[in-house]
Amino acid sequence: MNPQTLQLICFYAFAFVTVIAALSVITLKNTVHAVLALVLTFFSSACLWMLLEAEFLALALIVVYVGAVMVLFLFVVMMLDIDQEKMREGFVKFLPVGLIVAVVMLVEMLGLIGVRAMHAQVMGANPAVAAGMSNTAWLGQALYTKFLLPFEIAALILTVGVVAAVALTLRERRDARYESPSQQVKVDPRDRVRIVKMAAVRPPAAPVDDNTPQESRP
Amino acid sequence: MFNHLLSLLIWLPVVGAIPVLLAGSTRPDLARWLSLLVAVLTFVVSLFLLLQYKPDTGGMQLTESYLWIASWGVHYGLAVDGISVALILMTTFVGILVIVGAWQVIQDKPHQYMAAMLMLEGLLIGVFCATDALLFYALFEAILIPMFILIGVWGGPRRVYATLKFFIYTFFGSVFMLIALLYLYQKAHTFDLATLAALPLTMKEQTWIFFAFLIAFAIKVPMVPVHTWLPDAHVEAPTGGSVVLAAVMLKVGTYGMLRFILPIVPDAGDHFAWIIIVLSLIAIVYIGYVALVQEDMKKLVAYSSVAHMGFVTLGIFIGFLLVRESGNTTMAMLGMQGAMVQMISHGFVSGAMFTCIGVMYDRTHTRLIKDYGGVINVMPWFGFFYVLFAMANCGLPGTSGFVGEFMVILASFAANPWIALFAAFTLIIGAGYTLWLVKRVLWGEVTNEHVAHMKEINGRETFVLVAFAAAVLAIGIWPQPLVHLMDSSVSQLVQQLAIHKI
Amino acid sequence: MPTLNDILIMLPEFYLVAAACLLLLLDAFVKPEQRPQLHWIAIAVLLVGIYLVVVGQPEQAVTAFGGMFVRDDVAEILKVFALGTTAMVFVYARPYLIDRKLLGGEFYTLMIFAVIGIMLLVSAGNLVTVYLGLELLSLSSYALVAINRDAKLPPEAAIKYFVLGALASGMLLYGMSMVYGASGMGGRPTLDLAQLHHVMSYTTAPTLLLFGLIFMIVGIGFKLGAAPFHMWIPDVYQGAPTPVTTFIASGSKLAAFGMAWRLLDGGLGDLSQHWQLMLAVLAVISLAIGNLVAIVQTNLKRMLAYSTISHMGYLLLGLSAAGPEGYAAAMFYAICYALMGVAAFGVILALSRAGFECEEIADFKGLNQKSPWMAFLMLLAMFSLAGVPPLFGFWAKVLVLEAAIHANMLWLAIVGIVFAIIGLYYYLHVIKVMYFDKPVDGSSVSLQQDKPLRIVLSLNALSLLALGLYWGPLLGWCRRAFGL
Amino acid sequence: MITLAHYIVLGAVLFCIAVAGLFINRKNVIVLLMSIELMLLAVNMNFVAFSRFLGDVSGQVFVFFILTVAAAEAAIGLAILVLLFRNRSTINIADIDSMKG
Amino acid sequence: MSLSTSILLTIALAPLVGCVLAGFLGKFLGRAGSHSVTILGVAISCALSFYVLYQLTLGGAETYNQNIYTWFQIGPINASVGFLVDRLTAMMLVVVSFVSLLVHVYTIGYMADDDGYTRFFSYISLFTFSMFMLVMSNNFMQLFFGWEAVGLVSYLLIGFWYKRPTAIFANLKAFLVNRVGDFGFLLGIAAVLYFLHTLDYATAFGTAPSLIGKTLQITAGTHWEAATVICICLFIGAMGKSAQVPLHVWLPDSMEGPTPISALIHAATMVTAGIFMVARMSPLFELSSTALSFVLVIGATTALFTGLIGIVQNDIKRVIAYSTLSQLGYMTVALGVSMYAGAVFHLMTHAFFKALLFLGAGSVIIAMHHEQDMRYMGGLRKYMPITWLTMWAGSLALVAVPFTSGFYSKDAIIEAVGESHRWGAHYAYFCVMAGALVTGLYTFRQMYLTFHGKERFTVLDHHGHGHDEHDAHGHHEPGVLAHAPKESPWVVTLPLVLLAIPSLLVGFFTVGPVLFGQWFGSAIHVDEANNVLGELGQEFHGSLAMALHGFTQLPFLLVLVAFVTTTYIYLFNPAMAGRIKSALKPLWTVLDRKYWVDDVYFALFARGGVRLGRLFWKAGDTAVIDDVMVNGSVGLVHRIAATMRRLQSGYLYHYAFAMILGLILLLGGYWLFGSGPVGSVLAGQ
Repeated sequence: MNPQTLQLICFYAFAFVTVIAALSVITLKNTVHAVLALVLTFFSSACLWMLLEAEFLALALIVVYVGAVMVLFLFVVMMLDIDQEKMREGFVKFLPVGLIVAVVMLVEMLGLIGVRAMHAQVMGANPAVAAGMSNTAWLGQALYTKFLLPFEIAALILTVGVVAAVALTLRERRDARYESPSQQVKVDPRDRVRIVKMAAVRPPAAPVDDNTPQESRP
Repeated sequence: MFNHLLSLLIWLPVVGAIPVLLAGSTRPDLARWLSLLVAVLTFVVSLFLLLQYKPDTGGMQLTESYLWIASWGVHYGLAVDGISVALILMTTFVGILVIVGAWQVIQDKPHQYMAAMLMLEGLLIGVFCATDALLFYALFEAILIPMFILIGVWGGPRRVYATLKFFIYTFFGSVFMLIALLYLYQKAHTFDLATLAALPLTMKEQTWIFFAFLIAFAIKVPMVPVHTWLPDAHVEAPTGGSVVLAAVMLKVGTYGMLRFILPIVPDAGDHFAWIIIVLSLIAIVYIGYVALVQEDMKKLVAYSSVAHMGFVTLGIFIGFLLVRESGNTTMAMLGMQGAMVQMISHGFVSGAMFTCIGVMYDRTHTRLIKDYGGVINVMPWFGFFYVLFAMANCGLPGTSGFVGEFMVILASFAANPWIALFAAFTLIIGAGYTLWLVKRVLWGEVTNEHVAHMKEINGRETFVLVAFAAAVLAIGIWPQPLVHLMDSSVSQLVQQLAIHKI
Repeated sequence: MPTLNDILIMLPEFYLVAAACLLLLLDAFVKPEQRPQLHWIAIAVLLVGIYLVVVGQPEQAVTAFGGMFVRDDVAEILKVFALGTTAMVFVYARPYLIDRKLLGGEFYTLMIFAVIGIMLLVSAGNLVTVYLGLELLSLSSYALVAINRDAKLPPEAAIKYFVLGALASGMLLYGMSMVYGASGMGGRPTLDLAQLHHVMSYTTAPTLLLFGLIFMIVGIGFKLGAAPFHMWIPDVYQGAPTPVTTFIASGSKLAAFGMAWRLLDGGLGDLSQHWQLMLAVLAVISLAIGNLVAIVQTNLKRMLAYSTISHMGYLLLGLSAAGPEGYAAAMFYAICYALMGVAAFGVILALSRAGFECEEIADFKGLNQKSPWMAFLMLLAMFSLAGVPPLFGFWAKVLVLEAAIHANMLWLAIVGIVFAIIGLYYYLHVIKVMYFDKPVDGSSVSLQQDKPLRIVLSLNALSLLALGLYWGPLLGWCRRAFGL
Repeated sequence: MITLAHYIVLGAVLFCIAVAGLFINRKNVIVLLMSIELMLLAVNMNFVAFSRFLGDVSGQVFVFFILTVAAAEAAIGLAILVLLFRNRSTINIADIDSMKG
Repeated sequence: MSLSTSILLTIALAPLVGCVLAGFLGKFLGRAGSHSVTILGVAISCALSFYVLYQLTLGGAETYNQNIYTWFQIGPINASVGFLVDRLTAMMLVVVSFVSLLVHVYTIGYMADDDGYTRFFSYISLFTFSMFMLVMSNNFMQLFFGWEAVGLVSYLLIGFWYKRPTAIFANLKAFLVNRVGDFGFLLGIAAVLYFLHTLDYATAFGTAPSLIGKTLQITAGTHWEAATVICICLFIGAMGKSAQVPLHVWLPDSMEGPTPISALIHAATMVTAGIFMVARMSPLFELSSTALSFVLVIGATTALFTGLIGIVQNDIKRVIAYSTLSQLGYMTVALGVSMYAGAVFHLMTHAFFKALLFLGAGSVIIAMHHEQDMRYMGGLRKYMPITWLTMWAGSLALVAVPFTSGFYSKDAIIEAVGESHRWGAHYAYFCVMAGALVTGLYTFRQMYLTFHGKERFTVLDHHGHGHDEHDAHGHHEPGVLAHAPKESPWVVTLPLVLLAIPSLLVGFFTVGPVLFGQWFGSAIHVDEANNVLGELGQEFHGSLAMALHGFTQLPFLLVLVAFVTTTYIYLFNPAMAGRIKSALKPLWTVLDRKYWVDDVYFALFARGGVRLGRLFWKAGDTAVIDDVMVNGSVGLVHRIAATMRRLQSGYLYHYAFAMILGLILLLGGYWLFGSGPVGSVLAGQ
């Protein structure tokens, strides 16, 4: 068999799996199953990238996405006790709308992308090989030279991710009591006693523990 | 000092408002005296302006021009001609009177009131001497802010509706003018009015720009059918607000017509002059009838203001008919001059009328005509002034109200007898609504407990009314000084009418 | 390879990164009592940042890291104002944060990270840098919105912001991939904005390019908050803690303008005739939705959110003029809006206290009786937002309108001005409430006695008046940045 | 023979599936997030394909960054989600409408 | 020699000074001070007026025509305040100042108990000043000034008793009806300025012949002679001021004012301003026979038909008021036949005898404690002989019994109308002739009802009932008096006597020169073709002969008929009046309702105006402009906004949809219009 034909068959096979898996992601009832379908999508996509000789990214996709992100997803899904049935209300009702929108988009996109011109674009020689190195080295070289700055920024973004995730989810123990002399000194009688005339349109008061000065954040 | 006389005039009240504002919250009397001082000083400076201005020379004088925004070529350009001088004098004069008039009447936050008045005064003076279109526009819009506050804070029960209507209505009109100005800027790369006046424009352009300008100024004047903000604003405004609104602010609209429509789009102005003439005549007749049936005194006077401003617009625009169709420059000048005198006169007369109504309102807290009757029994001196101003309002010779209307009617006959016929109808309907008001308010037996307890005007009120009366009579008996002051400027305007730009 | 020069060019950014990390460390190690001092340090950090930006500014535009980073006058101006408004946000936020026990390192660090994102975004010379700068800003913002964890609204606002933001980035990236692909058809594929500028001239796949452009416009529109990509704005403005809202309304908008300009003019300038009209359409929709829906709002923050949408419409008016005049006007507008937004939210911050957000319009009833000065500052902000002369906002509007007329889009200018009239109504409503209404008895509008807040806020609001009276230099600066 | 069109069309299809996912999954935030991940996959597909077919490394580098950022993004997104769940005891979008109008 | 400016200024300003002093300082001056100062002012004017008249008639002074100051000057158009004093003016000055002086004096008695005493003096002095400005004017502007100023004072004086609803109704009516006239007048002035390019009399009259051939296109295709337009417009002004049909309705109502001003303003002077004005404008009127015919017909109608109403009136002042209307009609008729001198002559004689009648009536009213209804009078002759006698003198002059002043002026008019060939002269001749009969009827009826016959009042002479309460109110029972009527004090009777003399005699001495002797000289211009007076003059052989001739003429016979009829009815057979009334019920109703003119006007203009105003206000301003346009668009915006806010549903997926829809629309839109014509237009390319 012509290796090109084999490639094509492989492409179609993986593409089929990818699309089916992607469709499953959005249609499966159970969120856990949907996450697993997404994992499948990523796997088959990684295979498609292999076909393109983008080995590093294919692996990274599996390692980073499947290994880290999807696990995180699964973790969250399982941690949060979600009522699956309620989540799917209106699914059938909105299926036609979703289909129509998706089809319209697809038609518009395909109409504008200019598929014909791309058919002419066949795969040339592997540029990494042409440069005399592996795909990973090829990528790495670009990453540490030309894309050094973005690389550093990416690091910064990861830092932000960490800081943000910590800031948002780290819970101090509410049941522990601390005393803060500075807070006690700063007590304003107006904070303690507030004469409130209940007007009809007052906004709901914020949670009480926000205002009590005895408690303090560590 | 004389090099920056105009700047001084503008900034003195505006900056003077700051100490008033600072003085006031705890020492209201200090605020009052300070604001009076500022107002009087401004008036004195405006008298210097009168001395400095040379009416025989004509043209724009006392020019100040500084590059304001270099990258846009916007100038801080000020200059005055006779018309501006007259309007500025009127503004500063009325400025004193509203401050005196509000002395005891405004008890709630008087410092803010006085400061707003002074700001308003300064901005109005600025409008009357700006020679840069963008500066004019900015000031033209900025006067809305203090007025908005004045009506909204110290106004009557429906003040919110009235002041929002006033603000949005007038703002609505002026934005189109802004578009037109920006368009002109594209062509001329400057906002200098003199340059814009010399800018050649096609008829199509002129038409669009004309209507943009017209909407802006017609709302400000106000002309029928965009006048309905005025009665509401007047009814709800505090007395001082009404006085300034009627006396000075409305003039901004007609002044704008002189400075923008006539020089910049003369051909469109000529072509569409009939629209304005017809609207002016509708203002005179239709509004006269509407005024007749008003139940609220202020509303009545407000409507009569609309009718009287109709004479101003009429006087200006018959000029086109006269100059371009019959070449009758003399009559055009008469009409234009009449419009100018009417502007000044209406300032005093309507200001005085509103003051009178304010005097009554302060005593009884009602403005409904039916709540009055026989006021003259308890307030004879007040009655004297009221009748005097009423007579001026219906254009009795010897009062200022007559002069402008007389000139405009005479001139409009030359344009077309029918115009004169409808314009002269004001003699009847104007007298009708004014004197019917007088009849129901002043004359008759005292039938109302409130009226019976009304006290005669005090010294402060007398001062204000005497000042107004002096102005009204002075112009009525001897208008020539005023006419002379504006003469060369008017003839220049009339010459501009004849210029074809296409 | 990067040289010292590259680092010097990026000195302000590097400095800020270092400072942010330092703050993070300090936060972890200082005693709780000393935490409030971080506030002043953070402000000092930003002010030094401004100093570095201005001082190191080269005469000509320079690039660093192989074109990844551009340091030109546009970036300088945007950075100065982004840093400046953020510093103002810090000043205004202090009492608010203290009242709600949010004063801590996370807030400042995340804010500074967001500012770094802004700085990278407005200096980006490459699609990758654009994307990463954007994400740095966005991710920090998502976290900041949710930072008041225990309140009811912030998590909701954050999730909405996050999902929509992620969607928008997805679309932006999709567009970028198309543009990248198009640049490779008929030439060497590139992500560099300067090279992309001329792609139109040689690409064999122009429709692909345009296709990418449309997706990128969605991303830009989202960041600006232009309708119909505006839906996050009201909810986020309302739900986020007010200091964060203030930041989103000020610095973030400057960044959005910078990004739009970098991508549209820098990257796809040759396509201007195509995106011009799209932006105009977005502008019209934004003006309509922003101004109309703002009228019926009762929550001031939400009202200001819709007002933002409309202001972005005006900004797009300038951008869609697609010329240096228009860009200068749009940047002027962005700066103006940032200052106005900071002032307006600053007043809300000045009036809010523990347990009282002071964000309902009704909370401002009779403010003139209680605090005339605050009412006056708010009045300046409102009139400026409404575009009433002689305040700053008016001139900004004039400039964008002029730009639209200059670009032969008179109709757009007329639409803009018509909606300005409608918009007037809700700003006046706020003034009406403050000045004309009687205060509600017992309502807890009481002033923050925080001196720095009062001083800076006063200067901020008065600057709207001062700049309204003399805006020439600022305009000149903006115009010079675009080579005028 | 595989052409660029294959990959780009696949990308477009994935993108549209993502969009459809947004439309039909109106309740579950997690599925929405996954739809967005699909969208990013479509983008990545495009970049990788362009990079390979046009012989340029930067596309693949971009994908690398997208993957990195997506990880950080997922972390923050899920953190917010957890926060929301703690706050409201639900992640049903239909229940999250305190702010509207 | 010429007249001195300072004298003329003094004439004009002396009353003004009096007015200001009495008006503003009345409190300090007190009553005596106020009336002294005003009387002094008018007396000075009066004396100087006589001096001026003397100078112009016998002293050989030339016509004075000078501007005092420039009122305004715009290009070549000049409006000045200035004086033109010729014999016409001088005569008016004398009449005005003389009557005014007497009225001032009379007022001391008449208003003795009124609260507004000083105010009243201030007003009448102001009136005198205004009237002087009117008659001395040398240009149209100032004429109009005086014209309106007298209207103002008339307004103030009719409403002098401002508590009376009828008074304040009447003054408003008077002012408005006058304004209708002024409306025309102002248009006339505008036309003068338009055609003659000046407001100055001398220049205008000098260039008046240039009007010939000029036309004005009123509507497409209709061209009006310029002179006709000018003159009719001006005459409309005269119709208002001189109360000609159909603008006569205000004059009877003006009797609500105090009687002295009825005498001064609404009989002797102000109402004759219209006549004076037309006489002054004779050079213009002579150019248009159309206009003169118009004048003639209007005047004749007024003369007859208003007189008829007088017959059925019961109010003593109203009878005289209708008589005034009728006499004004006579004057207008005279104008209509180009007999300006005759009109002015009648104006003068009428001023004397009508003032006399009014003042006499006032005297009666004082005596009757402000009862004005003649049905409650009768037999007053014996209580107030001076009043009775002088009233008879006035009445004889009114009905034009030969040798009285009224005879000379009126008879000449009747004759002249007979001679005239102007279109409408026949009708006018009939009217003035019938008018003579009518005059007799109402005059004698009035005299008999008032002074003769049975006393129809009752005197309640109980003490302790203050006199004051009856003053100026008339609230008491009709015909019931607190005290018996008695003759008025000397300040009242003296003016009566002083007026009776000229009423009887002045005609005899002046008819020759004034009517036939070209006494007015250039002040009045009559075209040769129209000169009826010249034709009459040829038959004039002195006053004596004219009077003797008069006894044989039809007018006198008609007066006799009237005398006999009324004498019979009112002295010998009082019941007959009632019988005649019921016999002629329809006619009586017509007259009693004054031809329904008032009712029609009220319904049409007053109520109609208010209705129209309300319609405009409610339908136009409120409904269409405010509700639909202004608030409607605001409401629309609100509704749209309220609808649009629902798009912001709060649901995340809707937000996402919006973004995707936006994307789809941009894609689709680009696909459809991207580079098509729509796009390029919008993008300004």
